Order: sequence, then structure tokens, then C-alpha cells
Amino acid sequence: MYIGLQHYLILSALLFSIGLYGALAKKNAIVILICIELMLNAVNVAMVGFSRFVVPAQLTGQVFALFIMVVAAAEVAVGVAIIMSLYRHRETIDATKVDLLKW
Amino acid sequence: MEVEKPVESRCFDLQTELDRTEGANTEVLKAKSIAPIPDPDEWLEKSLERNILLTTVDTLVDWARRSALWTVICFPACCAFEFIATAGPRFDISRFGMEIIRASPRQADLMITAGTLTWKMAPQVRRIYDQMAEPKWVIAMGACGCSGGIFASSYSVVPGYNRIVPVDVYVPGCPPRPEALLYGVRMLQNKIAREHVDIKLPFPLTGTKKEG
Amino acid sequence: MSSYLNQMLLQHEASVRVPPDWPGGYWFHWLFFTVVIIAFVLTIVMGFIYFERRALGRIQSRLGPNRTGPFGLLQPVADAIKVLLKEDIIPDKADKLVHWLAPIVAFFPVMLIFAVIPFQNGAMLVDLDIGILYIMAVSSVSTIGIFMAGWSSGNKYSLLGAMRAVASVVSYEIPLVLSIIGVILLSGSLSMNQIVIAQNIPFILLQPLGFLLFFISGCAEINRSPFDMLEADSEIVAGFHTEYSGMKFAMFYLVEYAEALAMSAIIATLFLGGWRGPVLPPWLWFIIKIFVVFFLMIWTRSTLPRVRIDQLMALAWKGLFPLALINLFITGVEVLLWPAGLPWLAVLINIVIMVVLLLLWSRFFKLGWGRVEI
Amino acid sequence: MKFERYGIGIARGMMVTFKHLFRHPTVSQYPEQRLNMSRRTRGNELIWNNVKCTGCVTCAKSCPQGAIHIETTVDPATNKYNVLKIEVDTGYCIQCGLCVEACPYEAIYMGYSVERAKYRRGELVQANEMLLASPDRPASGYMNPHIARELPRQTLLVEKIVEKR
Amino acid sequence: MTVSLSGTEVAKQIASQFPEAIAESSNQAVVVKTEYLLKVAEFLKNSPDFDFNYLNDMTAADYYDYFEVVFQLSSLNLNHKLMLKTRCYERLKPAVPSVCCLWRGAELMEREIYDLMGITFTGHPNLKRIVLWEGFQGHPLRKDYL
Amino acid sequence: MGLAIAFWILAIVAIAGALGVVLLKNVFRAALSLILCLLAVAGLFITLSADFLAAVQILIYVGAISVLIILAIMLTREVTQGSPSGRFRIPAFIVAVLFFAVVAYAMVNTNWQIATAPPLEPTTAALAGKLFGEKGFILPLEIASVLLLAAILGAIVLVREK
Amino acid sequence: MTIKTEPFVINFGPAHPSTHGVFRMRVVLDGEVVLDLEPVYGYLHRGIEKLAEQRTYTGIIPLTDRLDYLAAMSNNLAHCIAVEKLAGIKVPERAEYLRVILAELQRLCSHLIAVGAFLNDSGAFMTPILYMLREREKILDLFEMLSGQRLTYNDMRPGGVSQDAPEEFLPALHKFVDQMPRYLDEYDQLLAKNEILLARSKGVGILSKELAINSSASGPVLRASGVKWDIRKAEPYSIYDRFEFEIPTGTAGDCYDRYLVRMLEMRQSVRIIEQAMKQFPSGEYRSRVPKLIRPPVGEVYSRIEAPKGELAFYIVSDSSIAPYRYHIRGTSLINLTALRDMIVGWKVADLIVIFGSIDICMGEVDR
Repeated sequence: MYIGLQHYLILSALLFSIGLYGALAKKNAIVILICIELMLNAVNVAMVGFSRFVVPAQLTGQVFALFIMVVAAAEVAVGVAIIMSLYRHRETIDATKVDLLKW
Repeated sequence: MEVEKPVESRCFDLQTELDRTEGANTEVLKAKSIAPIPDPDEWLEKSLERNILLTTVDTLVDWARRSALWTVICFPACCAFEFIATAGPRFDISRFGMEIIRASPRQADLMITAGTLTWKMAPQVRRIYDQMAEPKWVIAMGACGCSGGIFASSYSVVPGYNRIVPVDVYVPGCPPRPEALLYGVRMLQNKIAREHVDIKLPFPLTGTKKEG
Repeated sequence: MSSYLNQMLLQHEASVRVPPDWPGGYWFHWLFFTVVIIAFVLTIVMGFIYFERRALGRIQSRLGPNRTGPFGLLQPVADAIKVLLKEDIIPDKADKLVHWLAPIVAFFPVMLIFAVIPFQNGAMLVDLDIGILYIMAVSSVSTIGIFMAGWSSGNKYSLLGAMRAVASVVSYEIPLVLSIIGVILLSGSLSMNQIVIAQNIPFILLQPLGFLLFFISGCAEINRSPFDMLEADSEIVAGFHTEYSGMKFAMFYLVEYAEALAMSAIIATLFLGGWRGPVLPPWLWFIIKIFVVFFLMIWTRSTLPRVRIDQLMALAWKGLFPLALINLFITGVEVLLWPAGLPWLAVLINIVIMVVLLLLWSRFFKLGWGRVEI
Repeated sequence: MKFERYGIGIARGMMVTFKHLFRHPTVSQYPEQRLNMSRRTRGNELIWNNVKCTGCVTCAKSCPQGAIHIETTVDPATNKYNVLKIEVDTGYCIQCGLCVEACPYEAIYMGYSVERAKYRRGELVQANEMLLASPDRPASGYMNPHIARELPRQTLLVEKIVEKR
Repeated sequence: MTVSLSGTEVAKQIASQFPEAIAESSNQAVVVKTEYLLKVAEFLKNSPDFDFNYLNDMTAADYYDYFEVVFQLSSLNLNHKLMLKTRCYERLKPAVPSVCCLWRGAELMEREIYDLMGITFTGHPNLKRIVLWEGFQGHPLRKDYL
Repeated sequence: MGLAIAFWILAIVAIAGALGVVLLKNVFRAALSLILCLLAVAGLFITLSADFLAAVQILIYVGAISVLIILAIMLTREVTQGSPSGRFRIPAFIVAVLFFAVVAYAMVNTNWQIATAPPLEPTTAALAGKLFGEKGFILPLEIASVLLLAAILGAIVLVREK
Repeated sequence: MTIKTEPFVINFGPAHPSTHGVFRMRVVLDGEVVLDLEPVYGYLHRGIEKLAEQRTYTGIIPLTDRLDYLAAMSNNLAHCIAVEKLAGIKVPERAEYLRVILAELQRLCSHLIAVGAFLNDSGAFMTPILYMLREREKILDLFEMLSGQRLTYNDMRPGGVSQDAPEEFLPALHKFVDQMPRYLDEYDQLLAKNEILLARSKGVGILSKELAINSSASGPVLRASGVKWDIRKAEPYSIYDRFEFEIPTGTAGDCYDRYLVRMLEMRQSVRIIEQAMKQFPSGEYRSRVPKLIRPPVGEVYSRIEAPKGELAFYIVSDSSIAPYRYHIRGTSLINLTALRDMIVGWKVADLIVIFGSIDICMGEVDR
């Protein structure tokens, strides 16, 4: 059975959708962060898939994936910092309760 | 980096609820343990027939168990320092592979009850004993461990550890010299050497539940 | 399309390079080394346990185990049998599934590390091009296991130990990786075997500062004393494995020493010239070097008090991290200066640089005075 | 410029532990090598001399524990006490030696042996004949200099370990 | 050498400040009335002649018809010491003012006396049983405890 | 054939992990489930002959990001509360399904230009050339590093004691 | 950076590796920082004061052995001095010297354990305490030679010591005194200047001078806070006025000072023993004292400088063979008064170090 680009793309889309659902539906800020990580990861799969199947000799997609990882790391650092800060001031990390735009 | 300043308010002030429940536990245990728990000594009579029936597995496992007795930390009083001296450079209990003193009862095999046991401490000792994983042994070290010793007539002292936990070997002395303790340990090793191993499951996947 | 698949598969298999002088095929190689690695790890771990207890005994002016078997050599065996046959307790408060999974999660990555460690020229499970990166990646996974153990036990001491583990591992990964980069610059390859081959001068001489940093952060990474925060006996009982008994505890015990073995092996490979050495067969050299490194660990363990968790973090961020960066920079400059390989002169220069840097750092950051870290 | 920085303190400490690697360990391997205990060792038992004992019960009175039980009858012929039963619980005795000190007739001694561990609590209680001296139960020289003189000289760690530096 | 202050001499000086405070005085000790205890203690601690900045010990004894609380005071600067006593004639609910506010060291000693002798110290920050468990019947150091 | 088996196993594990993230009530377990998913994705990278990327994936995602997230979970102690779904559960579900449908439709019906050239292996040196070499991504790389620096600074500022 | 987290309660002890017995601390932690602490005593309360009321003055001596079981000789000495004061018993010269030697040896012994346990608590894996145990064994040998026991000596009696020193005692003591300073040097070399130890203990757990005095701390804890107060100098009991020695004091009152004061005190003890050995007279070792002492009606508060601080006995006699009231000033207990002030605000790891630096003995805390 042949595994081609479309397999990877569908998988990527599926992961992305799951992440999207989680990011939209969950109340816990950390879980939202986790779901965003999941979405970024899904994109990575697609990137590497493209790189492998469309331009196998150039690795452009892998470079993009690397950049995405950098972005993810930065995002997690800031995200966790925000959650910490939020928790310190509001004693909650329920995203739905943080709608006053101030703390 | 600044360490947080000491808080002004005390979190514990006059919080006696915890004390009361613990005191009640003590009273319950005190009421329960009037008579000593009989010594686990049935094996002494059976020893002869056992010797013939010892299987290879028994020998191997008993050898392993008696060569690696890890002690749990339960050192209330004076005898603790004779135990430490035993572990120290002159008597060196590590020759028997016993120098690993596990602070966590779950990983220990042997409880050396070094010191006077008071009723206030008794529930804790019982709990340590309960938390130890099978197989487990107890050496009552010193006069206080055997009978309460010099403090036996006191209002707050348990007359002997065998009221609280079953004791395998009694080592008299106040405190016993390291030689005496080592002798007791070797007696316990002899006892373990004659034990019949009862392995229920080689790979206990579920495990038994114990009170956390 | 099927031709494409065949092509790809062929390429994939070719990519996992079988050493040229190795008899037998790919699968035989695979199987043989899997068995060898498992046996090696288990035996050496037992040897480590025995060696540590005896060496500690001698350092502490006593004897150590000498009753069980000849010279007490069977002591670890007895320990192992005993621990494996002990009752297995799962506390009521525990998260059962995670509690059960934790030792496995902690155990496997450690075994995986040994896949890329060369015992001889080319004698390894797989000579990955990204060998050292792979080691770093895999070894970071076992932290998860430790954390799972601490969290799932439902015991506060375990939790404290787990928190400490995570905090320290997050900080120490950075100097660990940074101090390796100097080695990689010198050898020009990520593959462990290539690194060994490149060591005409052992890298401990060319990278003395790198070695020091790697040793310290390695000790912290695998929680050897003086950085054994997460199972600090005198503070938090047994740390993350307080609630473990029986076989699972044995696994953690194994992991602890297997990590030490892995770290010793990595240090021996990266800095001490791996299997290279005169007269003796290469694998013996390798094992000797491992034991030398492990003796260093025992030695520090027996002497030094434990540092506090905030001092540990401060050491990582204020001491090791900048030093690792400087080391990287200096190594880069040296590689540019001598593109054909570093001469012996560089050894002297590097040692001088290390001493100067250490003195400077000790002056910048006052040791002592509790609240002022490092 | 203080020299306790720069890791020199650590290095010095490491040297001390390293030196110990090559020193002779202090251990006496117990079951095979035994230390000579002090001549005045108060071992974990009491030795009773039924010849010298007059049954005056001074020992039982002076015992802070009350660990010695003596039952006596009066022999009408000689008008002396006759010891019917003397019982000592070794698990209760704390080896303070006050009974030995108090005995006016030197009829009770501390034992010299310490290896008296038992599997059963009941076996720790010794009575009458079990208390007599025998080769297995040598008496110690506590408060009895004449016995002490015959006992072996005590092994001293001070004499065993002399390291030159 | 620590000078042991004569009780009668000290009693005179105390009497000049608080005329009714002294119940009894001997060469060894000064016995003050319970209600004046805090004042006298404060005077002894703060007056430059005495400067009793160090509370050595504090204990109580049961004499059947009264409890005696004994303070051992000393001055680290002047190197003298004094035995101060107070008596408490109540048997069922004996109470003595706490000197914790003057000497922190009294905190545990008072708790211990409360536990073993059953004397309540009014004004103690955390008066509860110290060595025995909650729910223990009686106070063991009283003479009527068997 | 081996590749196909590997792909299916890894894909199923990845999806299971992802589902675990959104379905598990216990936040800690959700994070563990994320780790599982990430590991599976790293495996997928290997099947795509991106070995360097796989190692980096494990190093960064599993070794750093997940641990950081777990640390956050621990520090906020929201484990017991679980991860309840908000009011938008059903709309979110619809959105996600719609998104998946549209994207999948697009993916299946697009004619991708599949190259038949063999993939580059090992990728490490090639990636380095791509990043730092001529006509490479050196400028984006610099920007990314600045971004990282900014993120670190931002994080420190955010959680600093006032 | 402190992340605000929910504080949680954790129990240290009673069976914890570094609580020196069965001490228990309920600690409120915020992450790693100690927010509050409540010591729970009494897990070794054996009612010694009550038991003593039913025993003769000689019969109490075994009880005092088990008070501070790390310094049984000092306890014996304190008890005997108290009884001698109460009953007006004279002690012969030789016994006085022997007592001083024993008390100082006991101080060495106790400080060795204190320092070793402190270093062990700070995480030096067993090594220092095992070295110190080796030295302690040498002292125990001497004690054993004299009294026949290793830990609970029951050696002193009102009016002297129970037995005279055997002839091999002085040569052995001589050897020990010769060796000891070199070993002390070695311990200094081992860890005193160790950077990690400095970082762990300097400035940690500061007990200010005022608080130390006010909370009745005594012994090395008081002296480390900078108070030059030693009962051996302030109120020389026995024959301490005949010896030359110094009182080492600290400056900051932190853990490191407490450690250092103990190390220095050991050297002073060796000095005292050397002097006492030179002056060691011959003669009676025990004055004639009736077997059952019946002191006259009265009370006495007699204190000595035990290794852990001021050890005092308050004895009320009603002229019977047993004391009417027998009170022990538990040095360790009173040194613990300021424990909370010293620990709160520090980290868990510091908690252990600070607690270890106070050097308590549970037998004396709970009695």
C-alpha cells in the first residue's frame, strides 16, 4: 500500500482540526495552550510532507518546520508566563473568566 | 532573587483539630493493644522437616532476601546511636549489604526499632510497619524495644514493641552493643534462611492496595 | 508508483549503515546489538552498584558489602532478586495508570541512548548521523517518567521531588547541549563514532572547560550528588519514588544507575577518546574509561554537600550557561584559526583560558551568603 | 583575596576523601574478628553466685527497675535465707550495674557476653540455674577488680589507627 | 562567678516599687503574689540594677495545697541570678499570668507546665498540650496523678 | 511495506494522542497525551526521512515544551478541576468538522506535483546549508532568534515580582 | 521570581531521616518556601520527671543517662553536682579531675555527632558523619574502659565516680589527645571551607543576639549569636576555674557560625583535657556517702554547661530517699523556642540545615 503525500496531509488536517476544536472549546488556559501546540505540530507534519514529496532535494519545508518549532517554543514561553501571571493575580486559569482585559 | 518575607500571621495558631484526631487515634490504639502480639515463632518447631523440603528457589530467594536487608528509618531514641555506630566505620553493617537505609518504608524490609516507643509515637510506628511491603521483619532492639525497659512503668510508654507490631528477634541490652545488634541481625538472617517462599505472581501487575 | 516505493525502501535500508567489516546481515546486526546492549547495561549497572558501594565504603573508612558472594560481588544480584520479589504496592491515592506507566517511561529512553554509543570502531547498534543530538533528545524524555512518578504517587514528598526534577532538568539541558557544541565544532560531526575517530588529542585536553561544564551539568541532569535534589534523602525522604516498591522501584533504581552509566559513557566517548587507547582491546578501554568517569561521580558524591534548588538553578543560569557560551565562542575562534585541526599548543591555551574564566566567575559571583546565589 | 573561593575548598575536601581510599579501614569484621570488650563490660545478663548469695535481696531493692525477683525462705536450722527463686528479665534489665554495686557479698555480677538475642520474648527471662556462671556465661569485671584482671585487655581504636601525616 | 542574689534583699527593692507584691522571701528565693507577677517580672527585667534578661528555667511543683511556679532568672551582663516564685492556691483551675511577653524562652516551658502540671498561663500565645497527646486524662506531674 | 505499517501505526497513535488531549478530563493526563502525540509525530518525521527534524522535535517539544507545560500545570494546581469544555463546545465541534471537511476536500482534489527525486539523506548538513548558506534563510533565522529573545524577555517581564 | 502557588501542608517526621529522632514539624510550604512551621513535640516523652520522683538519688542516674543520650556523662555530672549541692557532699580531688575529663570527652563526643549530623543533613553523603563516628568510637572506648558501657554509662555517683580509672586509661587518653587535633584539622580541611557548604549555611537561619538571649537559647546556639556566655566561666562548677580555655563565639548567628563554634569548642575541650591530664592527682575516687542519700529539706537549682547548652536540675527534697520534685531544664527543648523564627521564609532544604545546626537530642527535648 502506497503512502503518499495525501495521507500525510489528511493526517495533518485531522490533527489540526482536533487542535482547533480543543482550542475553541476548552476553558482551561493551559489546555488551550496545549491545543495550540497540537495545531502547530499538525502544520509541521504538512510542511515536512510537502518537503519530502514535492521538493525532496531542497528541504525548504523542513526549514519552515524548524522555524515553526522556534515559534512554538517562544509561544509556549510567553503563554506559560501569561498563565502564571494570570494565576497569580486572578487565582484562576479559566480562560472564560479572563474577559475583562485587565487584572 | 529575594526569599519571601516571613508571613506575619501564623497558619497554625491554636489549630487543635488535627491534634485531637491524632490524640483519638492514639487512644484507640492504646485501648486495642493491651496484650502483646504473639511472636511469629512457629517456624522454630517446624525447622527440621523444612530443611529437607527446601527447594532451590527457596534457597535462592532466601539468600537474596537475607543478604539485602534494607532498614527503614524508625529510630526514636538512644538505641538509634548504637545502630548508627553499627553502621559506622568500626562495625560496618554494610558488610552484610545493609547500609542502605531507606527513608521510605515502601522499599524497606527490616524495621529495627531502636528506642523507646511512646503511645504518641505508636500509631506512626504501626503505620510505618503497615506501609512496608511484604516480606518484612522487625528486630526489637534494646530493653525499651523488648519490654519498655527503664521506662516501662511510665504513663506514656508502650511496654515493648510487641504490643504494636509482631517482633521477630529480641535483642536485649540498654542499648545493645553493636556486636549484640549484629548478632541479632544474623539470627534474623538464619530465620529468613529457613523461610518458605510463597511467590504468588512473578509479575504483580495490579498489586495490592495499601492505605496511602 | 510501486517502483517508487521500492526505491524508497532500498534507500531507507541503505541509510542505516552497517559497518563494513561486520559479518551477517542487517537483522543479525540489529538483534546482536540489542542483546549486547541490554546485557551490557544490566551487567555494568550491577557493577556500578557494587563499585559504588565498595568505593564509598573505602572512602568512608569502612569496607562495604563483602559477604554476599566472593568479595561481595553478588550483592547487586541479591538486591535485584530481593527487590523484584517484594510486594508491589499501589497507594490508594495514586493515579493508577500513570503510576504504572511511569517506571517504563523513565526506563526506555535510557536504554535507547546506548543505541548510538560505539563500543569499538563501528560497533554500535546504529551509527546515526545525528548521534549526539539523538542522545540529547532521547535522554530528555526520561524526565517525563520521573515527573509522572512524582505526580501520580499522590504523596507530597514525591511531588516536591518531581517539581525539583523538572525545574533542574529544564535548566540543565541548556548548558549540557551548549558544552557539547564545542566538541562538535572540533570533530565536525554529530556521529558518536566520528567524534571518537576525530580525537587524536582527547577532547578533555582541548575542551577542559567544556568537560567541566558537561560533567557538572551531566551530574545535575542525572541527579547525582551534589545535585541529587529530587531524591534528597535528608530532605524529601526518597523524592519521586517514595511510593514505589517492588519491581517498579527496581526499575527506578536501574534507571538511576543506567543514567549514570549513560552519562559516563557519553563523557568517555566525547571527551576521553571513547574506545581509543593503546595495547588493550578497544571495548575494554571503553569500559575502563566509563568506570573512571563513574569513580569521579562517586568521589564528588562522597565529598560534597548538596546544593539547594535555587542555588542549583542559579548555577545553571548564571554560571554554566554564560561559561558554555564563552567556551563555544572560543572554540569557534580556535577552529577558524587552525582549520586543519587543533595543535597541542591549543591544549595549553585552553587550560589557561579555563582557569582564568573560573577565577573570574568566582570573583563575579560570591559564593556563600545564602541569599545571594553563586 | 580569600582562598575559600575558586573551588579550592572543594578541591581540598576532595583530597581528604581521596586520601581515605588508601587508608586502612577501621572495620572489625564482627562474627570472625571480635573486639575485646572492656574488662568492665556490662553484658546483657546477670551472673548469680548461688554459693555466696545469702538471699538478702539488696540487689532487688537497689534495682531502679525492679527487674530482679527473689523469693526466699528462712532455713530454721542455720537461721539463714534460702533462695527459692531468683528471676531476671534480661529484656527488662537495663544493665545499669547498680545491683552489682550494691551487693554486699559479691554474689551477683554483670555478664561479659552480649550475644543474647532471642526469637521469643519469653526466653529472655532467666531464672535460678540459668543465672549461674558457666563457660558460656563468663562474668565481667564490673565492680570486681579481681575478675577484671583476668579478662583480656580491651582493644582500643586509638592504638589501632595511627596515621602519619 | 555568678552571684546568687539574696531573696530578702531583692524583696526589699521590689517592695519599694510594689509594696504589696511580696508574699514571702527567704535567702534563696522571692515569692511574689500571682497578681503582681507580671509587674515584678517586668521590673526585674528592665531595672538596670537587676537586668534579668535571661530566663534560665521555669518550672512548677505541686505541694498539695498550692502550686508553686519557680522562675530562675539570671543576668548575662551583671552575672547574677535569682530564684523567683509565685504560688497558686487554686487546685481545680490554677492560673498564672504568662511571662512570654517578657521572655520568649518561657513559651515552651509554660506549655510544658500546662501539659504536665495543669497550670493555665493566661496570655500565652499558643497554650496547648506539648508532650502528651490531646485527650490524655490528667496531668502526670501532679502528686495526685497515679 | 514497512513504511506503510509504520505510517499507519504512528498516525493512529498521533490521532489517539490528539484525541486524548481534548477528551481527557485530567489536565496532567492531557499533557501526557500530548507528549504521546508529539512522539508519534517525531516518528512520522522519520518516515519522511527528516531525521534531524525528528530529533529536534523530541528535544524541543518533548524535552522542553511539554516539561514547561507540565510545570505550569503543577504550579497552577488546576489538575483536580480538570479541563471542562466551555459554552462553545458544539459550535467548536461544528467549526472543526467543517474545517476538516473543507481542507480534506481541497487536499484530495488538488493535483500535487509529486517529485520523484530521492530524498536527501542525511539531512543535517543540507539543512545547515539551507539555513546558513548562500541564498539560505539566514535573515529569517536571525529574525527567529530575535523573536526567541523577545519571547524570553517577555516571559521574564510577565512573571517578575512587582 | 516567586510564582504564587497554593500553600500546602507537609509533615516532616516523626520518622524522617533528618529530624534527629522523632521530632515532627508541620510545615506549610509555598512551593519550596516555608511559610509557617509548627513543631510537634512529645513523640519521645517518657515521663522521666515523674519516674524520678519514685527513685532513689542513685537510682535516678540511669534515668539521666537517657536524657541526652549523646552526652550521658554530662547529664550524670549535672545530676551528681545537684545532689551534692543539696546534700552537702564533698567530692575528692581525683574524682573531680576524672569528672572534668569525662565531661570534656563527652562534649567532644556530642559535638562530633552534632557536626557530623549537620553536615549529613546538608547532604554530604554520610562521609563526614562516618569520619566523626570513628573519632567518637575512640572516645567511647575510653568510656567503656571506665564504665563498661558505650552509651549509657551510669558512671558518676554523688560524691565521686563509681569506679576508679584503670591504669591503662591515662595512656590511652594521652594517645587520643595527641591524635585528636590532627583529625580536627582534617575535618576542617574536609568541609569547613567548602564552597557549597558556605553557600548552604552562611547567612542561613540567623538567630539574632537579642532573640537568642530572650528565647533562653544556650550553649553553642547562644554563643554563635555572639554572646560570650559559658557557665564553665561564668559560674565555674567542679574545678573548671583551674583550667585555661577560651569561649569561642560567632558573629552572625547563622548555621555556619553554629557549626564553627562547635568545631572550635572541640579544640578547647582537647585543651582542657590536656591540662587536666597533667594535673591528674592520685587519691580517693569516691567519698564516703551513705547508700541511700537523704538530703535535708530544701531545693536546689544547679546548672552545668552540657554540650548542648545549659543543663540544669531543679530538685526539691523532702528529706526522703527520693526527690519530691525533680525538674530537668531540657536544653534542647529550650533551644528550639526560636526555631520558627529561624526557619520561616527559608526553603525546605534550609529547614533541614537550620534544624540540624541547632543540634537537639530528642531524649532531652521530650524527656
